[in-house]
Amino acid sequence: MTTPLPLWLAPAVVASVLAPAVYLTWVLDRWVGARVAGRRTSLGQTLASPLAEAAQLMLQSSPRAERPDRVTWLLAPASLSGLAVVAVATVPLGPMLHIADAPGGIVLFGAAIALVMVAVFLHGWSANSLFPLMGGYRFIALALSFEMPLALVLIAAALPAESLRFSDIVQSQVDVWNVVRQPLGLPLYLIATLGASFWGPLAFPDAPDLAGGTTAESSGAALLVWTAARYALLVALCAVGAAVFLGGWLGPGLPGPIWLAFKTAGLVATVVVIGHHVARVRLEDFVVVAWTVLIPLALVDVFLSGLLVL
Amino acid sequence: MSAAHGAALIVFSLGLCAGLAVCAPGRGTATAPERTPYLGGYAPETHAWSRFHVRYYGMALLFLAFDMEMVFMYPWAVVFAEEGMIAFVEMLMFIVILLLGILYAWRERALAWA
Amino acid sequence: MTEPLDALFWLSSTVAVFSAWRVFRADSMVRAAYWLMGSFVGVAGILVLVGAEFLGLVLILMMAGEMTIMAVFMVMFMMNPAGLNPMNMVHQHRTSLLAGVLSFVGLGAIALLASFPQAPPPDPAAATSDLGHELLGGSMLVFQTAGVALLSTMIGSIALAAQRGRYGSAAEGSEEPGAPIDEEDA
Amino acid sequence: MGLTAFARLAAKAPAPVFVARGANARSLAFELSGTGDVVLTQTPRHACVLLATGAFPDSMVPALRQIHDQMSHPRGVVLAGAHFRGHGPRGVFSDPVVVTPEGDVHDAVVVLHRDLILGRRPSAPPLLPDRDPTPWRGVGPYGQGGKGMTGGTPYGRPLAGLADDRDGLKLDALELRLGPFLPMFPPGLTLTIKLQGDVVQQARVGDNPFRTDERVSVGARSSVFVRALSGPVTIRELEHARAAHHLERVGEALRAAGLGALGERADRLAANIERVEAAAVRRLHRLLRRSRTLAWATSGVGRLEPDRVAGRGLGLVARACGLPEDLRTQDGAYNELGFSPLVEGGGDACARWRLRLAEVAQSLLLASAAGTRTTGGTGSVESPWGSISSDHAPVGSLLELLPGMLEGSDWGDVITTIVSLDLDLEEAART
Amino acid sequence: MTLPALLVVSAALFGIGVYGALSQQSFVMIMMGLELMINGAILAAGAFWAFSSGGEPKGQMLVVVFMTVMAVEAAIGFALVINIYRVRKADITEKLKKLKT
Repeated sequence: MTTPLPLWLAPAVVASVLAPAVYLTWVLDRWVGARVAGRRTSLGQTLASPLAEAAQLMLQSSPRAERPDRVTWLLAPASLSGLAVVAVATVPLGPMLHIADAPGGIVLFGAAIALVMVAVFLHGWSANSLFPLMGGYRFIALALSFEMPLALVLIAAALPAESLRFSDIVQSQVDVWNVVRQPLGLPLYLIATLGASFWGPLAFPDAPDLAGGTTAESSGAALLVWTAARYALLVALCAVGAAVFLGGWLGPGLPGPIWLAFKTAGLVATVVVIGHHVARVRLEDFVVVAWTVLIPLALVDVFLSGLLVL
Repeated sequence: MSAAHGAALIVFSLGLCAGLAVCAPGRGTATAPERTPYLGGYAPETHAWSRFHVRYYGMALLFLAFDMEMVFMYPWAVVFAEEGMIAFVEMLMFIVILLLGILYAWRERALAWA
Repeated sequence: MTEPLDALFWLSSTVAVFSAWRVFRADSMVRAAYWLMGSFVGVAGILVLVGAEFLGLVLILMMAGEMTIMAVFMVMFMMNPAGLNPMNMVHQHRTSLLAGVLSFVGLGAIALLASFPQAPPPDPAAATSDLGHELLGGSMLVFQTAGVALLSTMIGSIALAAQRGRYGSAAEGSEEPGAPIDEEDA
Repeated sequence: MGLTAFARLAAKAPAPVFVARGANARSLAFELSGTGDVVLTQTPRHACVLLATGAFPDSMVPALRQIHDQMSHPRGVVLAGAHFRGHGPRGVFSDPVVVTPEGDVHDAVVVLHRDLILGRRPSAPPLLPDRDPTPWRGVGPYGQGGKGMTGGTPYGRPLAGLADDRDGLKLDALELRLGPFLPMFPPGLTLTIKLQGDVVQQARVGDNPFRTDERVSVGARSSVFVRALSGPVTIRELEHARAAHHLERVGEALRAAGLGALGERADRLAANIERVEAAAVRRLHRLLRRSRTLAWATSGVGRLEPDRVAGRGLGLVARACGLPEDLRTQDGAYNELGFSPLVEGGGDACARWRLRLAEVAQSLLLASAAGTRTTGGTGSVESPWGSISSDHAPVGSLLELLPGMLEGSDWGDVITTIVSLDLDLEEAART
Repeated sequence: MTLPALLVVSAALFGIGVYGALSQQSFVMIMMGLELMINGAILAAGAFWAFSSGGEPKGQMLVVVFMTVMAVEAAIGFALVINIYRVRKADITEKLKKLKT
């Protein structure tokens, strides 16, 4: 079950999958935002807005903050984009189309998400400024709370597959998708997704009450990399969700990658709509709920799916 | 080493390099007031870097210990179907023991902001 | 296939050792913690190369969390955590350097001179399930003991860290009367 | 050629605007967000255009110049109804675009943004001299800023100092002066706070910049509620103004809760209050009432006990504590309309935004039923800030209560509290 | 990539860890030294598993045990640091000695 793709082709495939996905997510976010605000925008304007915004950020200067930790200041947005790319690459696109379908796929994905914590914290820390700093610290509290449920629901999905490999997990859903078999899995995974991409109700590190949080001091190209990496991360999380809970490439008629794209798009749309409708909760409350409700629920999910396998 | 890890390494480095290539050139020069951290108009009197009080240290300590459970659970998940009931019972025991820790932390209010 | 693997091994080893050395040379506590993480990532890379893929990945997963917690605790408890004022907080420098070099030379000599049993490389594909069977079979006791140890760690660390546990304030009775506490000296 | 095409593409992006508001600022919400050509930013770093509106007393000008310099290039300034005491409109900024009272702010912003991006207009140069805030003294053996590990001023600033904490761990506290141009702060508010971690240990409200000796220069307050103190005003106008005011406050609360798009919808309703359909307000009301997370995030935050607010004429804040304090009950015209005050229990931020939304609906009903009835001229009026008279501004008592409410809460709660209280410093400076 | 090469790297990590644990004054930095020593041990255990055990799963188990030890050490260590700082206001070993007299 090694990758049928030659190694040198992997970056090209990832780029050609990820770039349109990030663009479309960005468009969707802007479009839903306009709809919720009750604002009319033309389709052309909406379709052009991400490109125009990106071009504008490229033209903007990015003065560095006062005495930053220069290396991490540069490295944090770049490594977030690297991690988002790895997370996307772990998802098998079709029955014979894998980029980085590692035997320990869910561990590799988990490691990438754990390193996201490092990237976000360093992004906040490196500016030597109050608001980014508080944003970085907030993300650690958030990440320590969602990481466990995230890993647990993925383990629950690995039980029927008897493997940690994503393609085996997809294959194990030929008869019935995990979203049916493990009803607790997808909701918990979506909460973790909101946390890992710091979106909507869990958008703590970059929140408006911190004047932009970890991004408060960044501008221009660095901000563009950060924003695009966040969308890429969201796409990656949703693609993994689609593979693990919605049967990935499985589906009648159409080719596998198309099915995966549809399912991913559905999850992305859900998250984006949630982001515009659900208010941010209090971090302290979320931490308590995560440890006393979400982690036990995720464990229940693991053992229920275990019983089902037996 | 399976080729998948090689692919992961390659795409990570390329993502990282692409990010660096976009952000690195746009530094430019800035005057001291232009670099001042944004606090709504006034300049800070001290550096923001300080002994930052992590209000959730109780939860962080809990995480350190609880996180280990993952290491045991991944290989367990792989062999679960083969081993059957014994695997179920053993992991249930292990998890119940760890859940006692969360229960204790919750009762001691170690999860709330200190 | 051996050539790129060897290159990756030397790369990982360099990352592991160089980062380890930088840990004690970094002024900023956050950097020190993440240098240590870099060292673990290097070791994880070697583990992946020799076929312990699961262990390597899980080491990265664990260390990202652990080193972030390490970083924030270091920032909490170190004066001048960002290293804005360069500093040097070491004692018995010479002795420790000597001890470090001696242990390196000793262990390295064993590594190079001793003869170890040779065995064919294990099958990486079966490594994770081997570990799972071992966990539930041969090392079941170790596994359950680890559970109890982790539980006592949780309880112990929370009881130690909490300001006011069920046995009253942490400070009560543990402070020597009249002990001079000079807080500002550096 | 390629660059021009690129710039032309960039010029199509919505103009990122950072708004700096002084006293008597124009309500720009609708003018700016109407077509999606303009997006309000949280920090000057992201902005391309600085939009200053309202009267800025001298004490706010240095901060205004500072945030101007913090913007990235290319940058420009639009002044919409901005006054600077002691300076001409062009005395503070080097080359601002000045919008006349009749002019269209939205167009001015969009045109300036396009010109800046396309290079038709140079980016505004820094206003402040390029000088480090604290002289740099390299005295240590490694060239650091001072002696010891925490002493001196490394890189121009000292390090924070130790302070006691409720937790018993004595760690560094950051003493900061925040505002007056933080997006979630009301115009003019500055807070001097001591932060340990993300928890406020001590808070002090800074001097009210609008309370200057020559009050006139800050711009006469044009609010209809102030006008109603001295002469009759139709209930219709008064209640429309009240509904619009509350909707804007709800919009701010929504922005602070991360719901920027819904906040924009509230602003749009506020700007069109005279033509707005009750159903549209009801839809928003229902949506927010149903939002469990919004209630969860705000309940228990910024709680005020009824006995601390009773009898101070705090209006909505008192009614959110369950006290039916409302001057309108003593007004014959309102009694004819069958007015009875709405109350909400709890006294927290959640009760306040819920009550605000309920009062918006009530005000719209009153306005449509009022016909030509008038009120006012009696010397005291029930305003959105409470019962005001020529010598009583209830916001002052809120500002006194504020530090006590903020101490011990984390930064998210601080913003939730401030946004829920409607601290209008200009109103506080009226008396 | 041979067993001796891996063991030399592991010895280097262990040696740096010993140096750090002995030379640092701050508690947390001492813990970093200890973790580095465990890091070396993990690498050695992995190396033996790969090159001279023939895939005996006990070798992997040893690595897992080392990781557990590290987590336990970190959690208890940090809790102690908090406690000592709270009670004695000490963050480096010298201060503790001074107070003990």
